[in-house]
Amino acid sequence: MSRVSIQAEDFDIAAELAALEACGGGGVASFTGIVRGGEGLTALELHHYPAMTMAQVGRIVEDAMARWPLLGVRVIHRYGRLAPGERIVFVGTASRHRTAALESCAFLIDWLKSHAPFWKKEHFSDGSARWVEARVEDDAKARGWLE
Amino acid sequence: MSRVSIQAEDFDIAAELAALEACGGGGVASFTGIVRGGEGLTALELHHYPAMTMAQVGRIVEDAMARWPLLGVRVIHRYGRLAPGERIVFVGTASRHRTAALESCAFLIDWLKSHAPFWKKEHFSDGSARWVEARVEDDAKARGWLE
Amino acid sequence: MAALTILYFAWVREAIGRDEEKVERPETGTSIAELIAKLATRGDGYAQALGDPEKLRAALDQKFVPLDTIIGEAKELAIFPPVTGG
Amino acid sequence: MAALTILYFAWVREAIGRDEEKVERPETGTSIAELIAKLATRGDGYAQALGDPEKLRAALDQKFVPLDTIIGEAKELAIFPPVTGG
Repeated sequence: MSRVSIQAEDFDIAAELAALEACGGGGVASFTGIVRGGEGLTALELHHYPAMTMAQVGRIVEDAMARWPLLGVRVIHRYGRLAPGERIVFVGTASRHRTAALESCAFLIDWLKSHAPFWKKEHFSDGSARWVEARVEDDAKARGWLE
Repeated sequence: MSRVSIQAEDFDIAAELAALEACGGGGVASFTGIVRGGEGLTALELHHYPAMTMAQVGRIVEDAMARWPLLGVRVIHRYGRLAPGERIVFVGTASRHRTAALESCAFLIDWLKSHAPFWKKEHFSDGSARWVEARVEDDAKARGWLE
Repeated sequence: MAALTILYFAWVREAIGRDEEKVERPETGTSIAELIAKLATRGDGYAQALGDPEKLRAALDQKFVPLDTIIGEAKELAIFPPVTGG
Repeated sequence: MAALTILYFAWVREAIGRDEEKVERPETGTSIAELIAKLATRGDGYAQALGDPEKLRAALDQKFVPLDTIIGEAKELAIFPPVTGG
């Protein structure tokens, strides 16, 4: 079982975890990313390249399933305008082995947070906004990986 | 925020995760352990040493909070008779940093699965039952750590 | 000659003021960098968005490629800043 | 003389047939291993549970300790197989 959704809507974590628990493994690992507030941030605006996002996230999920003995993988990534405290990303993995579930979950979220084709714009309470710049090392890795 | 429960009852994962998401961090990692079926297993019976379990799990949670910058830790461990597919353990961690959340979650579940003062008895469909034996290396580690 | 669809993302899109356009397919052997240089001469928004190719990344038919890649028979070119992850 | 509470867990508990008992505090200087050896002479269940100290672990007042630890003033001794984790 593997499923990827790139969507504007929030999601139901309990339902996602229940589906992973039903995969028959001994363990389910998950990571939920949340928009962090602070420094006057009022919203995070996420843009993406739909056709490429789906293809690339699908490929990285296949990579994870080849590297670890997984029974289930679920990735949900939101786009659009999100307020601090809102969920932005969810990765859940199910395996017979807790190490496989935990490591693959970390692998997927690391990839998503650094290499997934998203662009972020921060909006602040003073009305200003700025595009988040890619960290040099993330950009270098993304190019190295994908060329 | 850190909380440990050793209980017979099942738990509400969505409520636990919502509390961790509300800690103000950027990420929440979780691991849920489930009783694995197979080989005719009908139930897993967990015994523990209540006073020692609470003290030791509390100590390991403090260790984790000293090692990683965590905003929230939640540990729930069940005891009693559990059927395959039932949840047995939950670890959830919240941090500003995804790596801290993921690593501390893995650290806590590794400790719980190998060193926590629980004893497990497996019941099978043919009416037989057997106590699970400690793995030699886990026992050695547990003694080395705790003496 | 078949058209080439160009997609713009993030601040490239904002500066140009459109998310997508169709252009005539450039002549055989043209690289992405060469097309970008030509588009940058179109005027204000284009110059601002495309004037510094160091800041740009590209994908041909949904695959990341270096800017010196020849466009060839690709149907879709995307131009954008380095991705910042999810 | 104050009593010592002994707790048994897992198959030690099953073999002995009780989860807890109070015994007279052993004389000063007695180790856990020595007390176990004495208890093992009590009869069937005890012999079966406590006859092979290699298979046993112990805690004094809720702290894991080696079997050669002196019982001293501890109030609670627990005897059990190696823990198997959660």
